[in-house]
Formats: sequence, structure tokens, C-alpha cells
Amino acid sequence: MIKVLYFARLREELNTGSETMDTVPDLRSLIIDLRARGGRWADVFGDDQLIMMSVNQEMADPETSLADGDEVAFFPPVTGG
Amino acid sequence: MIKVLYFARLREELNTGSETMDTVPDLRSLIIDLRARGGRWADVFGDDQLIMMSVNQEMADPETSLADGDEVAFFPPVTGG
Amino acid sequence: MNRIQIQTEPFDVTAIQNELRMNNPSVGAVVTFLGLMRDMNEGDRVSTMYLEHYPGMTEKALQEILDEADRRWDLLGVRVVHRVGELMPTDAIVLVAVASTHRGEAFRACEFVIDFLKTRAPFWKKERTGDGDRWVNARHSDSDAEKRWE
Amino acid sequence: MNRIQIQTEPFDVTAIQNELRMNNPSVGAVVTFLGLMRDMNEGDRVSTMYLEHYPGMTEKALQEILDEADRRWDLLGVRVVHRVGELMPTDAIVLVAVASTHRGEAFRACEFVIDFLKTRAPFWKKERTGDGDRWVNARHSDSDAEKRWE
Repeated sequence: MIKVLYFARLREELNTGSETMDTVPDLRSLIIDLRARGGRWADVFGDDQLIMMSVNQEMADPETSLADGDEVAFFPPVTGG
Repeated sequence: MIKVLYFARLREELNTGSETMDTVPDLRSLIIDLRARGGRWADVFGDDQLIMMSVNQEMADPETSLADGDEVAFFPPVTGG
Repeated sequence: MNRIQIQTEPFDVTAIQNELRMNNPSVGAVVTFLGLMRDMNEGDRVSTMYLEHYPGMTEKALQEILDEADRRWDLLGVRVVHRVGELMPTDAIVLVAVASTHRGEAFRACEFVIDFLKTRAPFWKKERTGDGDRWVNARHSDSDAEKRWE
Repeated sequence: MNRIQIQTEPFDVTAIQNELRMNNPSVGAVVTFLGLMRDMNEGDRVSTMYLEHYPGMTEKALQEILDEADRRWDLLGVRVVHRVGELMPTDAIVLVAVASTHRGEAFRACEFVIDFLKTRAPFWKKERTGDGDRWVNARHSDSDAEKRWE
């Protein structure tokens, strides 16, 4: 299992902050699964969307592989400071 | 007449902080007169000495002309901040 | 002495600068960046702001930025304080303070840290305007600022 | 509100930063440089320092530097405070604080002002070391720093 977190605009648009999902090989597979949910999920994870992602609190990209117990997060480009 | 001020190391080496002198056409003439006093004056105003100068509190150079009532100052390169 | 603080409370700039300089007479320069909430953004008046972050990852991302600054410059101390939660115009959002022997390193490192914080630390701003709430968009000028350090 | 202060007394950094930001919600960035007295210089331990200046010309020279900074960048406020007289290690010697809407201008202007202050404002440092008193020599690195702005 992996833990998946959503922040800021994504959390609001998807109406969820976190969930638990079955482990998949990499972030690309996970994104495909999320997009396949359709509706808001298809929009938020659409190819034209700028989304940042992390695995175990380190910046990651679609090629990053996943293992059981990983913490994944999706969020918009950051705007602090 | 012009007023001539000396600051920091120069004031100490020449043992004077200010004096009044007859007006001369420019700073170059003034420096020649000061150097001609000999002793410490010849050393301090020697060709190999790095000296900064101002006229009426604006940075100046040997070509700067002088007029009656001007305030001239000689000092070492600045080291504040 | 913790180099990174994420907090809802306001912070005391002088206290932070003093920690950096008081016990170390080798410090010749302290450069401090203070980021403040403005009452206008993209042409609209903003009444309040809410700052969200990713607890845990934020601290890790900032730690990596500070470690990289330590590798690049000879620093005598660095502090980052970032507020989260509700903020009002003129409130301080972030402080980056860097101490070094000479000023060049402190200026470089301070700007490096805030440039990378802006593009790599997981914080998000939501503004309240007359037209309702909106998430702030990332600025191109911030990613350009980051690229200067490559 | 005077932009330039030359004084023997210590100064309050937070009060100066607050003046720059509190009454103006357009201020998004305040960059502050604090120059401090170190206890070592050129390999020797320094116990106290005496700072001499040229009253009148010092203020004029600083005014010209700030006017030039105002021409080059879009600033919302600048302050320079410089101490003169007796100083001890860890004492603050100089503060340059710059407010602007965005951070890039505040960083540039703050470093510009301190670089030019170091080469153009008539201040002179005399140090007390174990071997007696000595006037501090001007540093090549300071004239190099000034040349970057040409």
C-alpha cells in the first residue's frame, strides 16, 4: 500500500487530502490510475496540468519508482516566501 | 582664502586638522605648495602616496579648480562600513 | 539552535539577528531578507491570506537548500523562519538571515536561499479578494530567479 | 523621516525595518545589511575601534549614493545608519535597509549602497591591537566590489 496526499488547490478540487492506494511500480502508473477515475480527476491529472509531485517528501517526477509504504504527494507549483 | 582640512592618518601625521591658506588656481597648485613645506609634508604629499581629496565636500582630483572661500579636504582612502 | 522554523506566530527579527551575531565576534556581516504581505496582487486588493504547507517535507526541502548554501559559501550561520496560517497585509511572511565574515557571501547566500525557497519549498498562498478566495499562481520571475544559480 | 543617520549611539534594527514597512502595504521585501565589528583583522586581535568621519561631507556622499540607487531601482524606502566614535567587537557599525515591492530590487540596491559607502563615504577606522593603534587600510576587494556596478 502507498499513502497519497493532495495539497492546496488540488486538495480542494479533488475534495480529499489523503487516501491509501495499492502499490504500483512508479508515479506514472499512479497518475494513469488517478486520471482513469474521470471527472475532476481526469481534469486535475490532465496532460496540460502543471503538477508537482514528491515521494517520501523528496521532489519526484513520473519516472520515480514506488515501493510499499511510500508517501506520495501531489501539489501545484509552490508559492511561498 | 581657502580652508584646508586633514582627516584620519593625515591629520595625525601632519599634526594639524585644519588651516587657512591663500587661494591658488587648483588642487595641483595647492599640493605643490604643501609638498614644498618639506619634512612630513613632502612625505604625505609625495607622488607615491594614495590620497583622496574633496572641494566643498565633493570628491575632487588635482585638476579641480579652486575659488576664494572653498573648503578643501585631504584624507586617506576611506574604510567605513 | 534550530536553523529552520515554521510557525503560525509572528517572529522577532532582532532576536534572530542577535542569535546570529552576539556570540561570534568573527561575524562581520548579517544580511536579512524579510518578505511581507502586500495589500495588492495582480491588480486586486487582498484583505487576508492563508498559507498552507506540507509539514515534514517543508522542513526537509529547506534543510536541503541550507545545506547547499553551506557547500557554496563559507557561512557563520543561517536562519529561515516562515509563517503559515492566516496573515494580514504588512505581516512578515518569511525571514532569511545569513551571517558571514565578509558581506559578499552573506548577500549571495541570502538571495540563493530565498530564490530556492520560492520554487522548491512546499508552501501555497490563498488570497481573499473582493471577488472571493483564490490560490496564488506561481510566478515565472521566481523560476527565472532560481535558474541564475545553476 | 531622515534617510541618513550618523551617530555615536547604537541603533534599533527592528525599529528601522518597521518604519520602512509598517505604513506601506505595497512593501513586499525589505533587505537589510548589518556590518559588525570583528575581533580579528589581518591576523591580529582587535580590542576596540575608533571611527572618524568628515561631518557634512559624509551625509552628502551618502545622499548621492541613495539618489543614484533611487534612479537605478524602483524603491519604496532606504535607510542608512552609521556609527562613529568608539566601538567594541560584535557592535553593529552600519545598517543599510531597503524596501521595495519585489525582492530583486531590494537586494540589488542594498548591496549597491554598501559597496559605494565602502569606497566613497568619508569614514576611517582606527583599530587598537596588542601592538598599539593603527589605521585600517582600504581593501582592494572593496574597490573591486564597487566596479561591478559600472
